[in-house]
Amino acid sequence: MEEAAIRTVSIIKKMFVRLGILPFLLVIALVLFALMSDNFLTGRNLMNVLRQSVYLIMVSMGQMFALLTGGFDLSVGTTLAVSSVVGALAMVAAYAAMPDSIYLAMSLGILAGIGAGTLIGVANAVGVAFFNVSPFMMSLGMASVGFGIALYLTGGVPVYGMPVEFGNVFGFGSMLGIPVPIWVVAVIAALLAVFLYKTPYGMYFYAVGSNSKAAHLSGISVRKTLFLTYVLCASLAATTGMLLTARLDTGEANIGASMPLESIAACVIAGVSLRGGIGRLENVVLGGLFIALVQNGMNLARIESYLQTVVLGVLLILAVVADQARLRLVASEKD
Amino acid sequence: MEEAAIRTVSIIKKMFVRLGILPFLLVIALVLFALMSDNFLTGRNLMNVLRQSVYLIMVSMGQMFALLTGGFDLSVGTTLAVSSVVGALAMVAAYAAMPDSIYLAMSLGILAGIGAGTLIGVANAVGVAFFNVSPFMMSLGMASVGFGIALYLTGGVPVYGMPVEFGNVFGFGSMLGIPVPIWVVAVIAALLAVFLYKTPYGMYFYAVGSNSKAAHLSGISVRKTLFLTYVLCASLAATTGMLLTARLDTGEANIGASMPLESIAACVIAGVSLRGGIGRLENVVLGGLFIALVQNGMNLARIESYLQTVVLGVLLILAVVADQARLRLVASEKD
Amino acid sequence: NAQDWFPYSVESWNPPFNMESPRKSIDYTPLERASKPWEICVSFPHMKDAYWLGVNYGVASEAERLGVKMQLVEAGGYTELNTQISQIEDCVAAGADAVVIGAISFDGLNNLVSEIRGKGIPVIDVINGMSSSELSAKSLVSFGEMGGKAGEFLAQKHPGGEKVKVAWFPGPAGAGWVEAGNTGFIEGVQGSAIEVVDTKYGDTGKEAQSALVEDALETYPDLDYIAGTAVTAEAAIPILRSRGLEGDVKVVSYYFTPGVDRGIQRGQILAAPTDSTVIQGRIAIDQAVRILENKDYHKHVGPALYVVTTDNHGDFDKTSTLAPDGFKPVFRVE
Amino acid sequence: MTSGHLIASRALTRDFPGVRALDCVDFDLKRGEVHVLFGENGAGKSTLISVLSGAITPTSGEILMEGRTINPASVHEARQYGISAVFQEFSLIPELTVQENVFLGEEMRRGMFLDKAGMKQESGKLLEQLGFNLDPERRAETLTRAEQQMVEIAKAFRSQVSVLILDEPTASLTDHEIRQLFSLIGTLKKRGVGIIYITHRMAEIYEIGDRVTVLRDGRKIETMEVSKADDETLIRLMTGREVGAVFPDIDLPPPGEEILSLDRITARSGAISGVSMNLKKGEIVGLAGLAGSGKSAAMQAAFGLLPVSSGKVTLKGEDMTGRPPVEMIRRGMIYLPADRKNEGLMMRRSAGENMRLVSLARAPRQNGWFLNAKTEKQSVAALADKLKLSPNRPARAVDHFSGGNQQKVMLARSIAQEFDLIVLNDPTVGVDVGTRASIYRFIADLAMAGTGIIIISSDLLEIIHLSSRAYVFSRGRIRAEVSGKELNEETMLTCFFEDDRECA
Ligand SMILES: Nc1ncnc2c1ncn2[C@@H]1O[C@H](COP(=O)(O)OP(=O)(O)OP(=O)(O)O)[C@@H](O)[C@H]1O
Ligand SMILES: Nc1ncnc2c1ncn2[C@@H]1O[C@H](COP(=O)(O)OP(=O)(O)OP(=O)(O)O)[C@@H](O)[C@H]1O
Ligand SMILES: [Mg+2]
Ligand SMILES: [Mg+2]
Repeated sequence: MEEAAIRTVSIIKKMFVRLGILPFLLVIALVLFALMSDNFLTGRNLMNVLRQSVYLIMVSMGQMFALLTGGFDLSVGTTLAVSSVVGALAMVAAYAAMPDSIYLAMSLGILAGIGAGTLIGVANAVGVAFFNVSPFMMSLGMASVGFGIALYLTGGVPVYGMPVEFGNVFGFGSMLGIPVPIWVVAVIAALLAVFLYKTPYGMYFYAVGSNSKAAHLSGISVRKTLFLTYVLCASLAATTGMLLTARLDTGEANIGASMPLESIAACVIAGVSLRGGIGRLENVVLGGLFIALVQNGMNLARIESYLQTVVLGVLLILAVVADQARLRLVASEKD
Repeated sequence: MEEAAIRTVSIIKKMFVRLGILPFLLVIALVLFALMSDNFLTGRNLMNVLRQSVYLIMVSMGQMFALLTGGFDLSVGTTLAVSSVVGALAMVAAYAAMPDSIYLAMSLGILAGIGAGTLIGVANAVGVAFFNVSPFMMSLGMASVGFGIALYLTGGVPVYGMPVEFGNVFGFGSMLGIPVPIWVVAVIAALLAVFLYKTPYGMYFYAVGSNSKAAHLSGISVRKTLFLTYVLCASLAATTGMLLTARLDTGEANIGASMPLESIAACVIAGVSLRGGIGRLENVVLGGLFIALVQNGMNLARIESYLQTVVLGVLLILAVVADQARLRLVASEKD
Repeated sequence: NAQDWFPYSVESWNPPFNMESPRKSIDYTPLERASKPWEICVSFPHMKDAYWLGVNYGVASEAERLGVKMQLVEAGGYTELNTQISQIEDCVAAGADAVVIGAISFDGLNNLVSEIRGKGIPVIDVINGMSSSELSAKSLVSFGEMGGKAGEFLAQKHPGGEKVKVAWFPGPAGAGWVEAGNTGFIEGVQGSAIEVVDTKYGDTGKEAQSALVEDALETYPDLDYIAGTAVTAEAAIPILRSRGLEGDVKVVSYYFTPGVDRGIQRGQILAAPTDSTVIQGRIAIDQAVRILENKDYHKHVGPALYVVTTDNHGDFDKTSTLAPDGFKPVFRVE
Repeated sequence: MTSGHLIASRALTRDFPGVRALDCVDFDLKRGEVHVLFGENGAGKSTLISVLSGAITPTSGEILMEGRTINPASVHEARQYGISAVFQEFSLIPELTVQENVFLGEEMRRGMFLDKAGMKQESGKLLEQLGFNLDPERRAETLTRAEQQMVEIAKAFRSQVSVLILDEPTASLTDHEIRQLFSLIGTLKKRGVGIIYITHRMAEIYEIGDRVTVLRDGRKIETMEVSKADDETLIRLMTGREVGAVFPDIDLPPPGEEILSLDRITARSGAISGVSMNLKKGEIVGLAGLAGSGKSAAMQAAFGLLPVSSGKVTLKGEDMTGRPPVEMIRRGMIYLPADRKNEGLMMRRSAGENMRLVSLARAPRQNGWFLNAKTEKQSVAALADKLKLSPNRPARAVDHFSGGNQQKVMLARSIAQEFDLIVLNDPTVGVDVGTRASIYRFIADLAMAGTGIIIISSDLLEIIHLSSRAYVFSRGRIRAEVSGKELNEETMLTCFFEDDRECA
């Protein structure tokens, strides 16, 4: 009996070391919220959580690249807004011009939106890679610029008039019983994982973030890597913008304001280092999921709003404290 | 003639190298706005700008310490709000209890406010210095916790009922023709400058931020230094919170939301490195002043709100680009 | 007594959901009591100012009076549309029988509304307005009319003659209610002596509005009016006092909060229209219960707007608009 | 004329802001030769090879490869020409494993994807060939300086090269690893590879060099056949003056009372176990051993840097087990780490600030509170003079000094204030002969004045010549204590290896 217990503890410890704190936190959260609310642990609600988390997960994956290279992208929120506004405007215009070719209009709109959002990334990339501007400042500046543009384009009024099919497919559609946004994030996450872990380029992000001089001396183009980083991050945010637009059925300049900090938080509790060079994609996905799950669970458990703010803050801190403990364990395991 | 021109250029270049980009930007901004608005370059308005900039400058000085040690404080905004709310509540209570001793009630309120704000700093400090939590996460978490508390205390309703003397003295009062808030920031800045440059402890912040291992090996207590950093930063933000409360005449939970990013921006355009170890107090003061000046100037020049957002973003980026150029010059001058 | 707030004089639009429709005044009388403790979910953009605290007071006390359960969620700000949607989804998942929404976006929640309606759950639009045609009922007045009322108030004071300069502070750029208020205000002052010399958007944090007001005073030394959000009006008071401009520059708000109330009482603020926030909240809950119980209900009602000024302040019943002093937010009514 | 040369530079010039690091240098390398670059710290050696290997671009001048002008714009491009370099400044990514680091920037692929299995196999083979005992799966951040050096070397050997550049590859290696490296260099030579080799250890020049080029102040002074060179000539060419013997005569008075003793110290990490040793006033004690043998760990444990699981540390009669560095420093012990970049220096701050770092808290104050700017400046200037900092500009960021001068800046810490016990971990890594002589002189003076000194070194000669007593470490234990006549290379080397052979 006792031996079995010891073995279990040691297995748990090993899993803790290998998988990180997040799977445990997720399980704890699941159990707790299931106890607190009958409606939490239903298939419907779990699907609901998954779908809600898609947007944060997408943006966080992009943010992870910025963090890996030792930077930040504070403009992800604006990128979301710009792509939403531009995408919607373009789609509305295309749809009006050719009301019959709905799918063409949709494709044009999506392209325009993702393109516009990605342009912000290109601006960031140029600033960071070529003018050596600190990513913090560059992306903060671009966030301001982009927001101004989005407001200017719309006058603050939501853009409506997109074909309903857009919302029906990308916002509310589902395939094999699983909502389309989840498919999208799953496919993108898989592609990114292959890119990051199975091709040589993936390692370059780690190398640049960890020691850019060394990366340079090892024959890696630091500039190209940084450039790619910010373009990639923005294009992910822009794609999220379009998914969100489909969900909202309108182009909105006022979305995404909390994304920069929330996506960084999702990365950090997933163990991504703000000093660059450390972080794993699968953990970031779990990080985004965790934040969404906790928010959903607290709503279902009817925890009052002010308290939710406090609880979320405390949880973020505790997650990091626990991860510190894990790192110490990791160190002791290795020796 | 030509020689004089060359000499002027060389003097300007020297000043650029020594003083940084900010004085030049300030002068350019002054000239531009003076051309764009008749009301800008009046003594009254300049005093106005100076007074408006006090709050950002105070917070930025604290933020600088966090950045110097290689950290962040994202909770400065919340600290402002908490100190404002708690300070106002305490002052109102004290005033109601003893309507005759106005100054005692004021002092109690101020102490309570600064104390409450500083407590957030203590929490940050414990997390960062003792539990090794990344400052980003720690202060982001505390920002959420503190905001929840401030809202809980007030329900978002401003706290009314402080003695008018409080506003009259600390919000609108002046001494020798100079507003009290300016005096306060001047005295605090002077004290901080002495602390940072004239005592051995100042160097500790730079050392911890530059290379904490080296600092540790050199007999500097990294923990103590980090602890002091976050407490100092929060107490400055809390003091700002009380000054602002005096100015607004009410305790508000909804102030300071833009402070974290704005204060970091003020530091970064002042040349403070986000990697720690580099930055000068006097430049940070100018950085805060510059941001306030630009905002004021654009308002007076009647630049449209949307455009202001864009201009501010572009300016921040340009300031950093220009500073990069300066750094290159600095290197050549020093060698 | 707040318990018997009714009958209350409101306007009703018919056909509903169109602000252009002809409206008629009616006396609104709510149900005595609900037949069973329905679970009603209420979603707000945020719960961080006194305006929404008033609505909160309305929905909470009406839920209590009717004997239904209420769950309140708030998204944390006008930039959090996505959060609001998630919260409402969560609310429905948690078993709400009806949903009352103070919307962040005019159009952005339409999909959600039809999804919820598809499940047979009634959706009531409160305060802010949504464009969905599938709403069950609306309890609101348009913010455009609020801005309009404020504008008309000024226009009436200065119908002609020498130009009167007004600096206008509608609130944060891009928010739906701000843009609506802006449009209404501009229309309201049309054709009068009022000249809107500047429109300055800005966050409704008091420090942000303070700086905007100060800069406006520097830009326009001969300013006559400051008009804008309640926060602007509150922020302007100490500034004007310190500059000795009290009375020279007058202040008008385009909605009502406790601070505005104090200001009007003390003569520091000239006027503000009230939309009877508390009543809007109460009616929304009553509408929800009526729909759930298959009783007759008015599809589209809103309290009549009127302007509270220093002159009529004495007659003004605060309980229709403001939460009582010391009221703490109520997120749950059992 | 150039056709006989593998790679050559013509009038190569490189300016750094305010410094001309290379001044019209003509240099050439033949096939199958080892060409040694020799010169003082800051002479421009690293700059020359950085330009040749594409890490930086020259201000003017050209680079020829087999007579053809090439101007590599990046390390990547240079590698296309078969030029590969081990830089003085390590270029390892701490978060990546040894094997990933070895192939970084030149990964093996299968189609679009990484060939992880292939790389694992190759890196294992490569390390074995080089005789480096390293686990390819270890993360680079856990490596000691010496181990990092090994990975760097492995990196340079990973692909077929025609020009191999080694910038002080042996600076922290011990004899054992150096032998392996040299035999590998021999093999490459036979294959016709040209090798540029930078070192400050003169013995190595004669051992593997064919020709030697001496640089001074960015200018080429002379290129000569190694067979015609000797210490005296080389040093004269290098410094432009006569320098006496490198190692000073040390005549220490009999040791005084005990300053430090370790009693059966075992580190929690297991890096050392049961280490007992001591040091008396006015003694110089050497710690020798292979890389990873625990010689550094012992002193780190004593200084409070490594958690100790058992044993006792006594400093000047006081039990100081597990006390943090702050307290050790306050009681008169200072430890100067080997890894100056990661553990020693604030790279972006000025040299002056770095020199004064340890003594800040004890600096003379005005009114008991404030630093005295004037005396601070004077003492920094005095330190810079004493250590012959070059260029003598203490306000310059440490980053911008050459490696040897950075080392001096760190050394300055130990004399910025009086200490009873100074522990120096590889104090002359990358320091030129002239400076080394002055550092040794300076250590000797300190010891004669009664300071206790412990030198941890990978350079056995250093230990033999300076110390009066030495401990030899092996696998985390003290294998021998040697003094007097036994203090010679032969005896000590036998103790380096863990086998049952008899050892002192
Ligand atoms: N990045 C840099 N910025 C400014 N100056 C530099 C830089 N790198 C090198 N220098 C200067 O160039 C000169 C030559 O330096 P280099 O590193 O080539 O010397 P070195 O011969 O390799 O010395 P060492 O033996 O100490 O390694 C020195 O004066 C140094 O200060
Ligand atoms: N930070 C660390 N993490 C993990 N292992 C370490 C660390 N530092 C040292 N070690 C290991 O501890 C053992 C002793 O290291 P130590 O630094 O004392 O060796 P050393 O003899 O000084 O070697 P070197 O000459 O390489 O510095 C080695 O096996 C080394 O790999
Ligand atoms: Mg060198
Ligand atoms: Mg060592």
